[in-house]
Amino acid sequence: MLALEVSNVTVRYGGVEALNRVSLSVSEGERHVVLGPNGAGKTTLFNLILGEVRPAAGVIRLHGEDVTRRSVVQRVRRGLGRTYQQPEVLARLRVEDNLILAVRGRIGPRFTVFSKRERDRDTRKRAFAALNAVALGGVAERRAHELAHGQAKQLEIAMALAGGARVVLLDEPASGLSAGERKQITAVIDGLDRSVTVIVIEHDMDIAFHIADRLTVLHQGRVLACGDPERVRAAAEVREAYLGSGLDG
Amino acid sequence: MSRSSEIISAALLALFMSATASNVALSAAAGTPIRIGVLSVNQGPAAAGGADGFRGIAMAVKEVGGAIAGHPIKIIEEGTDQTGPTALAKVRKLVEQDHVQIVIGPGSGDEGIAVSNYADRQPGVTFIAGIAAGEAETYHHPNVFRFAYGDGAQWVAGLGRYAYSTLGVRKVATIGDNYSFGYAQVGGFVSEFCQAGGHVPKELWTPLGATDYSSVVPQIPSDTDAVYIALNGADAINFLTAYYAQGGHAKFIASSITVDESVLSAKGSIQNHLVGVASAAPLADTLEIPAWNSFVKAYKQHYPSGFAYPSVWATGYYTNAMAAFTALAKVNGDLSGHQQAFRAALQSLTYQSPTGPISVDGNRNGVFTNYVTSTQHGPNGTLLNAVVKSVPNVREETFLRGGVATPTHPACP
Amino acid sequence: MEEFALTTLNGVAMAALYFLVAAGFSLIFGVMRIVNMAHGSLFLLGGYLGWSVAALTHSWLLAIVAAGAATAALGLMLQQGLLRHYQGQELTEALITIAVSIVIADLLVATYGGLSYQIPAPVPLGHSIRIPGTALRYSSYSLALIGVALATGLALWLFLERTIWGVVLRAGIDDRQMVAVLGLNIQRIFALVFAIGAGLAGMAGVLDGTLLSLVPGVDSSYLVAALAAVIVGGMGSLEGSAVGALVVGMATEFGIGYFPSYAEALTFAVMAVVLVVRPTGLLGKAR
Amino acid sequence: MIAFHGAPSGRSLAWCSTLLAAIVLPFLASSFVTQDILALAAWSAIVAMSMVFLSKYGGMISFAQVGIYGVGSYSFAILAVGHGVPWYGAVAGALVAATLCALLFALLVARTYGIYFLMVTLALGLVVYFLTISNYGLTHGSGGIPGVNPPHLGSISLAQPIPEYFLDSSVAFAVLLGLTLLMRTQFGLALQGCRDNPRKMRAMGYSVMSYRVIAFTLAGSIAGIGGVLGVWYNGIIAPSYLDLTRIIDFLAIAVIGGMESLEGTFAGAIIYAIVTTYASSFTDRYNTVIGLVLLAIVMFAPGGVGGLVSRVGARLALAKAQLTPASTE
Repeated sequence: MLALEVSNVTVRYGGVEALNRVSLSVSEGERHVVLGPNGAGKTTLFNLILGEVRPAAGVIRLHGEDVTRRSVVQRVRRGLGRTYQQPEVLARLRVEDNLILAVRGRIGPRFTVFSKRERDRDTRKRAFAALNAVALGGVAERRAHELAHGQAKQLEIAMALAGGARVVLLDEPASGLSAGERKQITAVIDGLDRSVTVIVIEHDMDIAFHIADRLTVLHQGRVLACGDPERVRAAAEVREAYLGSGLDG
Repeated sequence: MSRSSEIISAALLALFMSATASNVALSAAAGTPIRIGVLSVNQGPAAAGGADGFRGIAMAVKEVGGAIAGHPIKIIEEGTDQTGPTALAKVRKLVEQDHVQIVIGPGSGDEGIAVSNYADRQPGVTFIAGIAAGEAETYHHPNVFRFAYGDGAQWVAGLGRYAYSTLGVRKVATIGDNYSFGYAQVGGFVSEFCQAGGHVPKELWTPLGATDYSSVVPQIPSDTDAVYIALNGADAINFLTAYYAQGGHAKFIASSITVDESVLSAKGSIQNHLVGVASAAPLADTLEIPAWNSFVKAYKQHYPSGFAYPSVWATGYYTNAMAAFTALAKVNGDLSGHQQAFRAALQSLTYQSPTGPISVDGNRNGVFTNYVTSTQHGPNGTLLNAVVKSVPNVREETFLRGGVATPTHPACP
Repeated sequence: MEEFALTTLNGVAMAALYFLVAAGFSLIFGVMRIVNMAHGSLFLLGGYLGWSVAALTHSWLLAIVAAGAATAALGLMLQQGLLRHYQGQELTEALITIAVSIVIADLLVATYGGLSYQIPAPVPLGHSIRIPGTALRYSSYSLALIGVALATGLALWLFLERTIWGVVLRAGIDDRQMVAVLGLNIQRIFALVFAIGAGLAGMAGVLDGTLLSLVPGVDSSYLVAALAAVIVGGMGSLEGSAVGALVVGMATEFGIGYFPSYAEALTFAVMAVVLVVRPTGLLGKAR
Repeated sequence: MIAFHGAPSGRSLAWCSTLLAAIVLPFLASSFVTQDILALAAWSAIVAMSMVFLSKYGGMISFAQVGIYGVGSYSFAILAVGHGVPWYGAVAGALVAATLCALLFALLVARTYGIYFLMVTLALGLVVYFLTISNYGLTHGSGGIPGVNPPHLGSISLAQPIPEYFLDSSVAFAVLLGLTLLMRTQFGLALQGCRDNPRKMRAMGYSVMSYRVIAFTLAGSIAGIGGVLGVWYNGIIAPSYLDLTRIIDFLAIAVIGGMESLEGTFAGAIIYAIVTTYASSFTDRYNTVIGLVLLAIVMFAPGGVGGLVSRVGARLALAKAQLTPASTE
């Protein structure tokens, strides 16, 4: 069964086609990396999958269900989670509360003004589990804006996963990190449960090829190549698009 | 929540200091002065008129030598911005903080409604209106008196009949500011004019403080004999500007406020179009009675930089203050016993004001002489209101038959 | 029919005045994200200054130049002296301009009192003229006012579209970071924009003082009108201010002409409808 | 409950003394201070709190609160004076009207953020003002509706200074307490999340728009409570209670108290009442004084009184911690 299926999707901004008949299939449990130079349409693809951007044409299926007309909230409730290139956290809230909200957001109900205690305890337990999964247990009491860049990125991953996400979109999880932090974040992704499908945009080729089961290369809004690491590495178009930069690594 | 208590305590402390400070000031006053609070306007469009109101009070105090029957008069002035909220805040301060026994003011209709309403909560204080001329303002408020000059409908007494009989006008369109005083000024004219046999096919109401009247002008019917304008200072000027810019040439009749000092002394020339226009008011610049002449003389002497003639503000505040002082003198300044003696004296008083005798009716509302006027050129290019006719004993009931004026009442299409 | 035509013409004339106020307000908002609540005060101040200059020199042209220059200078002082230190703190900036507007309004009452002031129109524009081809007579000054607004709008448009300053400014409206990254002196641009906006307000004050009259209170009327115009038209765009001013001008004139007691409410009803249909204003870009 | 959470010694002592002062003060102060400073400040603080609540927890700076407060006042006056509805019915009607008005406004503005939100709500606030001035049949135009009186509870008239003070201040305190507790629930947390990062909250499965609408509506109900207490205090409601000047008055209260401090609104309201009452005794140019005070606060104490106190408090706490390093929870 496919976890995510994007078929023949076109997105236009004004007159410009940001995505042109793009298709992408990701099976359940797969680690899929999206590559491409700046402006290729990678982040637009993520915005599209989450529902922040609506396509001019094409269909998006999540676990077989057509979600093209579903709102962001509805898609998230169906198990979708994402991070952003610049970490987006709830800056003035405590790290712990960031996670509690992440857990709650997915499991609903939408408005619990006075929540039952057991459920509250359950939420906290799941929040801390997510926190410990990214080794942020020590900073639970801090405000999110006080975190270092790397910590914020980890927090975001934890938030995307919290509450039982089944498909997560990670937008450049390693960008702006030190070598040590990169290692740490790779380990976090490696350690994710195989029941979770992970789609990653990544510029760092080492990390990309390390984690990828399959890759898709975007260029100027089109799919240039798609397949397992060896095939993508070998594809002539890809070499051309990148002008040989870094692909040999 | 840690800081909340500290914030509140800090505030309470500041408050305490200010409260004790004012108490000290209070106990420092000596003797048994009569404390009188005055409310007039010192902000916004009517600030110039409001300042004249304070002048009228000062003239009255000076005239009685600053004391009545041995009691020094202590005047406490507060300025407003011509709105109810500010008038209310200021009158509360005068009554509850400064402990005045008598309030003179305020100066405009909306303020008058708010202050009369407040008077119900302060039965021990006597309120004497400034020149606030809302209709029925003194009704049901046994501690509210209004000598000068009754309500806005009374201010135009005589004008409707004069328009019909002397000017020969049969059909009139009206344009008025869309608020209580505008209704009163239109209502007063319309009720008298209708009674005389005239017709008012169209009444236009425009928002108070409207800037551009260009699109109102085409709405004025061209088949009437005259247009009656009841617009405040700046509104009147804006209306006339728009009217003449479109080449209009109707005959105008103007309400009191349309040709008052603030319009006649505005910096511009549009008001020259008002020369020869009939109007009515409780006073007229060229009044030929000795009391008026000496009042004008005193005003010009004290306030050379004031208006060319004392405005309705100066005259009205002066008259109300002098009526209060005269009644106080009759009871030897005795304000004890819930001011009963003082109020009885006010009720029975007939005061010879600069504009003629003035007293109050059973509802404590002024009965006075009104004047039909005509706007004329005065010396040095100024404009003034010349007397055409006097209308004695103008009473509120004459106009209030059938209830307070509204945009649709009275009417005779 | 004649009534309708006149009201429409009045709407355009009023829109001309509103445009001059709204354009500066919108420009300042677009470039700096400052809601200049003192814009109305600068307008009234310009009007009064214009009256004083006209009374002294008997020159209407000098009055408008002096008022524009003085309010531009004051705007520059306001921006450099107070607002510059709080860039990006939108609420703080709005609050500062509110405080300044309270002070200016009060000092104007102290100086000029509450009387109405009218500035005599320049002699050739003091009369009404027949509109060619119709039986309508219309104020030549109002027609000139429409011309002034068109010329100003055109000048602003040329400035924004055809000069290097304008290119930088538009870039600044779209993306302020980018301008900074390009190494352009954004501070000088901010100062210039504030001066232009304030100067326009001051000149509009003189134009209003000639068309109608100046009196305490018109400062907030015109601020509110400018606010409505930029919300309707779309914030931060010159074309938006023009369209917004036209809508508000028409609503004002048709309101007072046909539903006078609801005149002001009508303007805002129109605004609410626009907000529902297009939250970013008629010509506003999606945010 | 709030007071005794955390370190018991200093905080609870400060709280108790504040509470004690709030109870004792009206018996010591003149009736003017009790009614025209303290009671006025208490109900003004409620209106300001509805503004500060939206700003602090929702990131929405709303200038429409005074308009909504006016809807509450007018509804009470129309029902009680115009139709003779008993006071409790009129209160309920006023709160419903204010809440519905806020809901309508919320639906109009929920998609708007930041400085745009400020401008649009300012315009909406003015809509209410212009409607009240022009709809003579319903609102009696610019003169407004006089003759509104607070109810009698048994033999106690709530128009009397001390009863009015205790009513207004306890309602204000209840609003403060209620909002503070509400903000600790999941709803409060989520609202704050929407303030910090609406996009992220949406990506986490929250309908940001709903949270903003609910918060705005709730703030409207609170403004409506202020509207009822306000019209009881004033005895009259008129359009001039809702004009731009009054909008700025309440904004000034919020700013002086601190836009980030619900408690600060009390201090802001008291200080504002004192300045406006006494400045006019010194100078005719009291509006200039008010403008300059506002300017000084915005420029030099951007957190308002609340910010100042918390800064001083933090410094004191630091000093205390340095003095007694071994202090335990």
